[in-house]
Amino acid sequence: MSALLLALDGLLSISVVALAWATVTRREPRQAVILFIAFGLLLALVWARLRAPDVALAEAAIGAGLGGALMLAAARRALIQRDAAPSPAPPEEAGR
Amino acid sequence: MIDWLALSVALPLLGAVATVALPRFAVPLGLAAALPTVWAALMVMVLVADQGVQVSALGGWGAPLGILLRADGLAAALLGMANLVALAVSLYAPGYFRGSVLEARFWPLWMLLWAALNGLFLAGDLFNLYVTLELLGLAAAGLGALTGQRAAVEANLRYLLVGLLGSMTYLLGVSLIYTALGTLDLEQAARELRAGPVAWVSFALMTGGLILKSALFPMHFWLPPAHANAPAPVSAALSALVVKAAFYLVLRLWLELFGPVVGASAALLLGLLGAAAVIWGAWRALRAERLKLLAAYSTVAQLGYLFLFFPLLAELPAGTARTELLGAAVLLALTHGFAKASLFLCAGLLQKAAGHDRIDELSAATQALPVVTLGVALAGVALIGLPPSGTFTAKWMLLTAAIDLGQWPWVPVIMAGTLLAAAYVFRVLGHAFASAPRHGDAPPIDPRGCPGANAIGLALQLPGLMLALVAVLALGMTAEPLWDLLASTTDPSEAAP
Amino acid sequence: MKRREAAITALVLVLSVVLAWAFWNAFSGPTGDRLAELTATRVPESGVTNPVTAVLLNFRAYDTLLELAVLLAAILGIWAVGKASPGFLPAGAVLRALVGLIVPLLIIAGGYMLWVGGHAPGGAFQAGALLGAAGVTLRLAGYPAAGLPPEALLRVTIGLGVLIFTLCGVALMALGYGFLTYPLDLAKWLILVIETAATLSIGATLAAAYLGGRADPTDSGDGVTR
Amino acid sequence: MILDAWLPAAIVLSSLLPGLLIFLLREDRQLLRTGLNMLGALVKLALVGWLIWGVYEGRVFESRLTLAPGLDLVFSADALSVLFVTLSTVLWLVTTIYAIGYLEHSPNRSRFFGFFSLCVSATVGLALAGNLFTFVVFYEVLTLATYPLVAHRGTPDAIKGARVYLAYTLAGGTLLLVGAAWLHALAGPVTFTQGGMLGGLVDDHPVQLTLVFLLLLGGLGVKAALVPLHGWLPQAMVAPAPVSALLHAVAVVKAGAFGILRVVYDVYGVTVAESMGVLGLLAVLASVTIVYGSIRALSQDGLKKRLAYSTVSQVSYIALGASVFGPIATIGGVVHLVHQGIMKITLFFCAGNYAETLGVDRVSEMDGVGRRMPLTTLAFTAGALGMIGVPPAAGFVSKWYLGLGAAEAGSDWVLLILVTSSLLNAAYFFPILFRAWFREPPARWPDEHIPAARLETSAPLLWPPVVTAVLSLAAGLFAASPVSPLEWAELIARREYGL
Amino acid sequence: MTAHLIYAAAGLALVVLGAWSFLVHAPLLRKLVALNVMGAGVFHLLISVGYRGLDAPPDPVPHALVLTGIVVAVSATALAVAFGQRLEGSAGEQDRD
Repeated sequence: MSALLLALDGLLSISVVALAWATVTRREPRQAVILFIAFGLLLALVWARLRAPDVALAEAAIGAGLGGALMLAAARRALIQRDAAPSPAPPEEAGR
Repeated sequence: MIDWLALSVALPLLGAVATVALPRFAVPLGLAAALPTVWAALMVMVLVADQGVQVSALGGWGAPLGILLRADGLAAALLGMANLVALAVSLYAPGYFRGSVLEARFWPLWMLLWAALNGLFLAGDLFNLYVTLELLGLAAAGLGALTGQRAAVEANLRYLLVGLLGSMTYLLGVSLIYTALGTLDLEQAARELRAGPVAWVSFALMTGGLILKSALFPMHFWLPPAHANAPAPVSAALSALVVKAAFYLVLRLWLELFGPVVGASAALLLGLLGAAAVIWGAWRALRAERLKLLAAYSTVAQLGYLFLFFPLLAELPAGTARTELLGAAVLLALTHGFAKASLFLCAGLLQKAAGHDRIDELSAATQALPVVTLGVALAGVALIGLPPSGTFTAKWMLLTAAIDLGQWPWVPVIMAGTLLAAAYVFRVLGHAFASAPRHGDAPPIDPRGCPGANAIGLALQLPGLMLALVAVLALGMTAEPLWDLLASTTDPSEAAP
Repeated sequence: MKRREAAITALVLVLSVVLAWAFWNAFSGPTGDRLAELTATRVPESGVTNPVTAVLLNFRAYDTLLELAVLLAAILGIWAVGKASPGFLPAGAVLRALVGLIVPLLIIAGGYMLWVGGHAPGGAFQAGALLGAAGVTLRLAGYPAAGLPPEALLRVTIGLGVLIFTLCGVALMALGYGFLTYPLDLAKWLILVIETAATLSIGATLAAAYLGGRADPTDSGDGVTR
Repeated sequence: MILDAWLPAAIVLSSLLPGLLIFLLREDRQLLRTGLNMLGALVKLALVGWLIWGVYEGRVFESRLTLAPGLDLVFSADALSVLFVTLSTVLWLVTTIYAIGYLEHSPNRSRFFGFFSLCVSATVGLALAGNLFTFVVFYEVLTLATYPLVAHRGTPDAIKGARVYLAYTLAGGTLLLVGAAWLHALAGPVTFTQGGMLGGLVDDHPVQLTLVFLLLLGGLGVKAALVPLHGWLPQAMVAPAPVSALLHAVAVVKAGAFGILRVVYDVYGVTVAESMGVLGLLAVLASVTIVYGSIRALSQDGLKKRLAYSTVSQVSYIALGASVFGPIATIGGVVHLVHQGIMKITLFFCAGNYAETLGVDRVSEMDGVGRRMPLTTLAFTAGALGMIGVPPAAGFVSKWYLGLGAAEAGSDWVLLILVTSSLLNAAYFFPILFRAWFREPPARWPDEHIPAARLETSAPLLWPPVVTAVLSLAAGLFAASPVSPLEWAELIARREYGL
Repeated sequence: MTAHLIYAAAGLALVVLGAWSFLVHAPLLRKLVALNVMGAGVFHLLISVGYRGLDAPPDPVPHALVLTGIVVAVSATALAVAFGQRLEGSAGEQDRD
């Protein structure tokens, strides 16, 4: 039982990290955000497993849900704008 | 029972809500909240001076279950400074924004920023500090981008992202502390933290995050554009208070939590970064073409000075000498707070009068507004560190300590920083004297060729001048009580024999 | 550029080792219980039985108050910078039909979440999030205001959480209990009142944040400081 | 007595407060501004009189303000500070009258007189400084207060001159600051003490203390215009004549020289300084400066520039006096602090008069000015002869004591310097005197502002140089009287050498 | 009992991934996603710190902290998105000075 649970924990952890990897390495913003939402939902599931249902609910609704929706909208806008303008818009250099 | 500590945070929060709800009455409501807030903060200062450290257990639970607000001498000193500067900004803002759509947008964010500052100075809980830091960062970014102009938004987006990275890093450090010690209370954590990987890594994480937020070299890149492109009252608050708050936290954490356990090499690193900041910031300020950009780079340099204190404090054993030097560090921070706020407020008026803030074309504006120019001059004296400003006293003590402890390399840094500061300040002030000559053939400059100047009343000029006077005279000549106030600073290494 | 990326990667790898080392030390320390037991023994004094709600709205209520202020700061910042622009694809007829079903459901679920938070998973944030989700749904279905109240009322709503929370705190202080110190017999109701206000604020703020743009009575779209 | 603790501070405030009030005045409130100026100057004079009387009575005056733990702002009065305070106070009064006459019709007068008062307050503050920290504070304030005066005219030249002035003096101030802080770190608060305050510390840190001496000398040498730190002084000549008087006679240059005296006598102590061997270096620097300044003065056609180089040379007599070990040389150096001040201010007043009245500002334009402006030229002649050291003028007394002291100390080469310098002095002053008295005046003056009426120029311009010329003659003629600067200098020397 | 260690390790991995992505990727959205992943990592770590096995009730304090953190993170994300949108909206527009 314990070993099985441990295997499950390991599997969950690996999938969370793998999903995160997929999220941060995806170049296309809209897909990245969709992956991020999926990642958030999976994380919520894991947190439920860790006996944190309050936080799991909040993550699903706020973190993945609304945060994802916000970024998704932004990604769509970026897409629309890029399609509208034939010349590529200057990249959003946010960092240095 | 009046809990002045809680009120210093609660009153500006109420002000924020009121100004959100009734934007048409933002100015009277904002001022109505500002005055009692300042009063509450000053009461905290008086209480600390009279009775020593003040603690308020919010919710009545006490640590570690609940959150404590704690005011010791260090907190009280910065709280007092921040609130006086905030008062000046609040009195200046209505005149500055008059007739602009920005007025209604400014006040709620400003009150939130104020609440965050007071909360941060008084916080005694590591996670609560994270929340106040985030409130500070978001309110500051919102204020910085108030005009909606592209350059401002761009700079503040960068500030926001860097700030987020900083606070996430900080939070990771807090998680580490909680994992190891099972408490979030600063004082309890300080009692239980031992030298070891947890202490070192949490120090690196928390201080690293805060360094991002306090714009210590080489993490300063976000500051100048963000501070230079904001409206003047906002720049004043950002440059004088917001980065100072992050520095305060580094100092506080180092004094209480990490100083005794992480060793001198970390402090040396902070000092080296500070030294680089002094030179680099001052050099860039000298090369700046715009007055507000100059002021912003000067902030980078002045923050550098503050970090020079760390390697010296680290080497001093707890006791009188260390408290005296700590007082010098705080004096420097306070003086810079007043002086930099004054400089930005005055720069805002020159910009209003001239329609721009290009330094080389400010002659007419500086001469049309002598009171403002006097403010710039006095603030400049404090920034250079000439007597009779508080900076001079602080620098004298910094120099003496550096020589006394044999840490010679800081001496040329301080000298070079001072001379560079003099160069950039007088680059501006020179224009106040360039005028129509009696002999010679320089083209005359007509002060009246500056139409914006007439619209600027004395009431708008006074807050900046007052702040400069505090920096130069009050903190220069009558700063001694500061050391009495700081005597009630929590310094666990001092309590332990 | 490649070199920089490699340097960062190396740095981050070092960082991960250091972090793992430190956390390993932290976990193997003596304080395995941390605040769990202490919290458990004090939850009965908090007026609610859900320990998370007890921490959020009683033990560490001040954090939560400031957190609501963060939310407020965010929406004010959003309003400061610009107008909303269409960030969605027009909804199809099916979605429009569904909205009539989903939105009331979300609101009812929100109300339930709020009520149940005192003793079971749930509370103001989850409830507020559901309200916000209702707003997002409306917006996606093509309702430009996303079901939000008009300007003046919206301004009151987004500040409501902070307002009620702070007023409770100050009033309790004035009555001699101390800031945010609830007397035991009132704790449950005070928490409910605060949570209700917070839920409304959170819902409205999240929806408004999704909407973006600016609630500005004097908006001219121009932010020049003159 | 409680008032004794306030007197030094009151002397500083007596010019500071009027100065601050003057800033607030509108340009056209001429009467009030003049009233405030004169009130401040007279009150200060009265207070200084009280101070002299008190010091003579042996009372101790000390005002103290604690700025930080271990950091006190101290004003106190000893014989040396009384000498300098008296000099600046008397000359300030005269200069203020002159400045009113000189500037009353130019723009920005409130600003000018405000900074003028600040400048004198700073000078008096550093004269009365009871410790090195206070000295440094007022030394820097003096820099700040003088900058606007040099820049006053606002021409590109003036701005440039002011910038050069600032660059030199602030760099010097930084050296001084580091030196002072270093000394503070070694010895604790550095209180000025007759005979020196280092005690046995020299044996512990001989190298460090030598370095500190060099830093202090570097800092003070800038204002004292020691070669090669003198570059600012000729550039600052763009300032109006009263400012030049202030720079050269009352405040700035004097502050540097006074500081050197303080450091040698009251910080290190002349015996200790001698034993460390740092006096020799000072002597060489001073000698080089004396000769170099005189040589450069020879080739200047601009009258004020020639006077400026003359200052470079003459002020170093003070440093030279400090550098030669022995009470007699000390007397010569200290008394020259006063003599050079009175003589040089006379010369600058006169130069200002020529420029203001006739538009004459070059030596080559001075043909016959003696006939057009006889009183001014008489005053100029008195000052020039004093500078050369013709007996019985004041300058002769200084040089006599310097030479005697050098002979006593066995430094014969100093005599050579003195003789060379005096010959050079003669070489650049006599041509001027010759032109002024014995050449025919031109048909038209370059730019005649003030026509010759009952007086050769306006009264506030005429009387100040006449008064100071008389003073300079009196200082020489009555050198032996008990109230002369010489007597006071002897008192100082006796105390410094513990005789 | 090692489950919490496994999850904590995953949390750290998320933090590191997020930080790395934030530093190497320039576009705003990718930075935002990275920050959110990093935040989620910290939160995940805290949740696993609170986890005390199947039999003991978990520590509610980290849960409350995470709840607060989630709301803060979403607020910051919303603000950053709005700023980014303002920049897009004016990409070609001349700026007023």
